[in-house]
Amino acid sequence: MGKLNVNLCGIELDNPVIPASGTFGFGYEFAELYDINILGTFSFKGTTKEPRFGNPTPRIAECTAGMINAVGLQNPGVEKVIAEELVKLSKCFDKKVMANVSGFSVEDYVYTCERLDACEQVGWLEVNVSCPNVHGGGMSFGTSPSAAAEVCAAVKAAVHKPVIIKLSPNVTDIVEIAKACEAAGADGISLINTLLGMRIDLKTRRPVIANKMGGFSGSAIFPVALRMVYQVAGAVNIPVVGMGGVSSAEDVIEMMLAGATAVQVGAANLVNPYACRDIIDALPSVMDKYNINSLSEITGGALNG
Amino acid sequence: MGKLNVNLCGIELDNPVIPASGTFGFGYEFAELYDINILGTFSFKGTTKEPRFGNPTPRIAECTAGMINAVGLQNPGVEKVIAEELVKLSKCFDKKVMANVSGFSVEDYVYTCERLDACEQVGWLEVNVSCPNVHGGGMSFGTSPSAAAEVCAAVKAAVHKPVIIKLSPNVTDIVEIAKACEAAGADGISLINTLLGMRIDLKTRRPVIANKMGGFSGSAIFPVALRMVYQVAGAVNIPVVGMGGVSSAEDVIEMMLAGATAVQVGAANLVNPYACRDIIDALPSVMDKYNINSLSEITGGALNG
Amino acid sequence: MKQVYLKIKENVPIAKATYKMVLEGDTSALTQPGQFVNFKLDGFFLRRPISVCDWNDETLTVIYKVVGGGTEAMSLMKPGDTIDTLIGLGNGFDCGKSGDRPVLIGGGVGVPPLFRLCRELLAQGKEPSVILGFNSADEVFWAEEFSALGAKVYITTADGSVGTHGFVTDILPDIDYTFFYTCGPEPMFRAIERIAKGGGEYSFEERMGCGFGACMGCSCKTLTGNKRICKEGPVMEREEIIWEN
Amino acid sequence: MKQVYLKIKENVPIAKATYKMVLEGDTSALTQPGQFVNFKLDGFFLRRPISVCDWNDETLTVIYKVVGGGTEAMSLMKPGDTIDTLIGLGNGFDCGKSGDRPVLIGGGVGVPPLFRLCRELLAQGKEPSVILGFNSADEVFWAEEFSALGAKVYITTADGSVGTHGFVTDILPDIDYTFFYTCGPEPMFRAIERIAKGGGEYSFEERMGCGFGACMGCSCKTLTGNKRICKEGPVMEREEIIWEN
Repeated sequence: MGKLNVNLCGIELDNPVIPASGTFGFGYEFAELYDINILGTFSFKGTTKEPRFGNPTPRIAECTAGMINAVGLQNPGVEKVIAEELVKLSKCFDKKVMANVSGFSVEDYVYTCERLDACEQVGWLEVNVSCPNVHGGGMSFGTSPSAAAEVCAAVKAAVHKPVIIKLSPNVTDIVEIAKACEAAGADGISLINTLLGMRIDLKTRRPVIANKMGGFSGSAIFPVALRMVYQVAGAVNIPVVGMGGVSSAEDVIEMMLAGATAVQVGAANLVNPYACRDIIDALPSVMDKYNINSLSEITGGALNG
Repeated sequence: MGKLNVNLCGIELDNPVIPASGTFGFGYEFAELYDINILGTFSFKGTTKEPRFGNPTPRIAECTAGMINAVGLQNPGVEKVIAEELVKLSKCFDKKVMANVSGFSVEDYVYTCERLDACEQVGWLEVNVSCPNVHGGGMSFGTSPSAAAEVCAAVKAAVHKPVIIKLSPNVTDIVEIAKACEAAGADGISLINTLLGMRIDLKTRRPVIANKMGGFSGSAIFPVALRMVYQVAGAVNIPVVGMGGVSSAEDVIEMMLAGATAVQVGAANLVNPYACRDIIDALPSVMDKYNINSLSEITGGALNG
Repeated sequence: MKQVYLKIKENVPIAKATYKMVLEGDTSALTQPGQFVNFKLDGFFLRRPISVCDWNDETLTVIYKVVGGGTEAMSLMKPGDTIDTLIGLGNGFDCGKSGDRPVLIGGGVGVPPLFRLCRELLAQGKEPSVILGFNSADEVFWAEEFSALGAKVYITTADGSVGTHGFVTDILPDIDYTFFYTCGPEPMFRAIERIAKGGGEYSFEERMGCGFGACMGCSCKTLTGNKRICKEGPVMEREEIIWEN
Repeated sequence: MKQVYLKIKENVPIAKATYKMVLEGDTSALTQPGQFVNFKLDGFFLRRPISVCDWNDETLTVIYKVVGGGTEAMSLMKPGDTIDTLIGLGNGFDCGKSGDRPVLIGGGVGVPPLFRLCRELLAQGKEPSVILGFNSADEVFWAEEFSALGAKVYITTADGSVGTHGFVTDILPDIDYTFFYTCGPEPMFRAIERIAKGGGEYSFEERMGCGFGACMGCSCKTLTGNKRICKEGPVMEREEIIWEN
C-alpha cells in the first residue's frame, strides 16, 4: 500500500483522514472550498428515519480548547438525504461515503440503515448509538452493552455493507460495550462521540445552551479519546476508527499508535474549514520526522508490551 | 454572612476557594509563598493507612489546556501524616483542614478516617472513592453505587466530623452514585476527580506515562465537571463541592451557579502557585461585575427552571 | 467564502465599549451588504462572527461592541496584527427589493451593516431614510457618517440624552417608506414587526459554531423551510419569519 | 522560589538545535549552581523546567535544546518578550564537597548547569577539570567559555568529529580528581557510576508537574528516603542514589 493508504473494513482509503459526522454536512459545502476527493472518505450528517429540526437555539457554547453543541440530529430524514443530498454529493465526491445513522428504536435504525445500504455511494454504515443530545434517544442505546448489541445485531442482519458502531464516551466501561458490539457482528467500532458538557452564562445565570447540556468536542477531549481508543483497540479484533479532538497530523498519528485504523476529524473542521486538507498535506513530512514509512503499519504501535 | 463567606457542612469558610487534594501537598510548601490562612481551607494530600511511594515515573504528561498525572497516592501513611505533616501545618495554618482519605478496602477507609477524625486540625473528611478497590476485582469503589455507599456508611458510623465523598467522573451515571452516598449518610459530595486520560510519545511510540493512563485535569475538563456538578446538585440535598478545571474567579462563580457550595482548585496551583490567592483577590470585583452581593446566595442559581 | 489573513490598520474606540477596526487584505469574497466575517482569535476556540460595516478593494471596516472575552481581546489588538478571517459569509441584504424610498433601521451594534447598504442604495439613486436607535448619547456612533453619505438620519435614545427620546419605532410611523431593512436586538425587531408597513428584511444574530453552514448550530425555522442564520441568513424576508415567543 | 517576569535580551542558536537565551530581571532567588527555572510559555499548560547556566544580579543565562513543542516555542521568542518564570528551584550542587580538584562531567544539554558551578569552584580557589561529551562537532557548545573561566577542558564526541573519539568515561580515568559533579543523560550516568572514584553529585532530569514540590510528579526513591527531583533534587549524592534497571 502507499505511504498514507489504510484499509477500513475491506475498503481501501487513500489516507486515514475522515471528517466526522455533523462537522461536514453532506460534503458539498466543503467542495466549494477544496476538492474533497483528497479525503479518505467522510461521515455525513447524522441521518434519521424522519426529518428532524433538532433542538432549540442557542445550540453552541464556547469552551477552553473546545466547544459544546446541542444540535440534536437536525437532518432532512433518510428519504430526502437519498433523493437530494446524495445526489448533490455525487457531483463533487467520487468515493464511497460513510453513512452516519441515528435512531430512537431498533426499527428506526434498521429502516434507515437498509435504505442507505442500498445506495451505491455508501461504503460503510456508521451507527451512532451515542448522540447525547436527544432525550430518550440514542444515548440509552450507547450506555448499555445489551442495547448497543441489539441495535448492532438487528442492523447487521438487514444490511450488506460494513457496520461501524459509534460509541459514547459517557460510560463507566466502554470496553464492555465495544466487545458486546463485536460479538453482535459489528465490522468496526468508532469512538469517541462527544463528552456530555455544559456552560453557564454568568450574566443571565442560565445555561448557555437552550438544551442545558450538550456534546463537548475539540482539542480539550483528545486525551480522553486517545485513552478509550487504546482500551477498545486492545480488547477487540475489529478495526477501530479513532476520533475526539484530533486537529493535526501529529494527533492522527497518535490516534493510530493507540490502535486506530482510521481517524475522524470533527470540531477542527468548524474552526478551520481546511483542517482535513491541511492535515493530509502535513502527514508525509510529519511521518518522515517520526520515521514512519507507511501509516497502515503503525496502527496499535503503542499497544504491545 | 460576608460577601465571600460560605458554610460547608456547618463550618463557616471565609471564602469558597479550596486547593484540591494532591495539588497543595500539606500546605506548608505554599505557606512559603503566601499566607495560606486566606484560603477557605484546603484538602491535603490523599492519605492512606500505609505509606505509599506511588507509581513509577514518568508520572506526568502535558495536554492541550491540561495535564495527566499518575502519581498513585504517594503519601507517608496516616501515622506520619498526623505525627509530622499536621504538626508542620499547624505552624502556618490556623483553620480547619480538609482531610483527603483513600483506601483499598472498607477497613482501610474506616481506619484512616478514624485516626484523622480524632485530629483537632481536621474539619472535614473527604473520602476519595475513585481509587482501585483490591477487594472488588480492580473496579473502583467510585464506579459502583453500592460500593461507594458501603464505604460511606462504614466511615460515617466511625467518625464524628462531616464526611464528603469525592466521586469519579468516569461513570455512566454519577447522579445514581451521589444519591447512594447521600442515602448512606454522606454530609457532602465533592466532584469531579480526574478524567481517565492518556498520551503517547510519537518518538518512542510508547505511552508518555509509565502507568500508561492517568488522571486528566486542567481547564480542558471544566465543561464536563460543571455538567456533573449541575446534575448532582440538582439531585441531592447535601452540599456539593465543585471542582475540575477551575482556574479563575469566573470559573468559581460558574461552578457555584451550577450548584456548588464551595469550589476546589486543582491543576491551576501547579502552573501558578499563587492561583488560589489570585482567585480570592479577584472574586470581589468579578462579583460586582455580575451584580453578586454575596457568594452564598448564588449556589444553584442556574438550577431552577 | 474565502479564508484570508487581514492586517489591522486601525482599531479605535468610537463610543462606549464600541470600537472601529479597519483591516487590510483581500476583500474580494464580499458581494453583498449585510454579509459578515468570522475572526479566529488567539486563545478562543470558536471564531467570532462580526458584521461588515463597509469595504473597498483593499480594506474592510468593522464596528464591534465589547460584550465578552472575544470582543475584549479584539479591542486589545494592535495595528500590524493579522487576523485569520473567513470572509464573505452569509446572504446579505437584497438591494433589489428596496423601492425608491427604503428605510434603514439600526439598533446599537446592529447599525454597522446598514452603512454599506445605505451607500449602495444611494449609488442606485434611491432615497434611504435611516433611523438609528441607542440607549444613550455615549453609545451613539456613525450618525455623521450616514449623513455624510447623503441619507436622512434620525437618532433615538432610550434616555433622551440625544435625538428623539424613545425608540426607533417612535420615528418609523412618520416616515414614508417603500421597504425596510433592519438589524438590531430582537425586542426592537418585534416592535418593528408590530407597526411596519409592507415588505422588509431583518438581519438576525445567533450563536454560531462554524459560520459557514457546516454545523447546523444556528438553524431556525421559517415559512420557507429550515434555514441556517450563517448561510441562508443572517438576512431573512419579513414574510418568511416565524416569530416564536 | 520566587515568581518573576523576565525579559528576553538575547535568544540565539549556538549549536545544532541548541540556543542560548539571556533574560533580564530579578535573579535574587538563585542561590546555588545547578538550580533551575520554570518557564510559563503561551499555549502550553505545564511550565518548562530549564537548568540555569549562569546569572548575575540583573541577568540570567539559560542554554536549551529544541526537543519538543515547548522548547521549539522558546526558540521562536524574540528579544523584548517577557516570560512568567518561577526562579530559584531545586537544591543545586554543593560546592563544599568538591575538594581541591573536582571534575565536572557534562553530556549534551547537561553541560549548562556545570558552567556556574565551574565559575564558583574557581572563585573558591579550586582547580576543576571539565569533561564535555557530545555526539558530534556540530552539537558542541560552551567549551571556549569553560576554558575562558580558567578550567582545564576535555571534549569528547561519539563520532570523533572533534576532541577525543568516544565518551566522557574515556577521559575520566586519566584525571586525578577529588570529587565529581555530573549532569547529562542517564546512560552516561550509569557509565560514570561504574568507573568513578570517591564521592560525587548527579543532577537528574524528570518530567515535572509543578517544579516546586507540590504535585509529587517527579518523585524517586533514594537510600535516604523518597525525594522529589524538583525540590530535594535535581542534585543527588552518589551514595544515596538507587540505580534501578
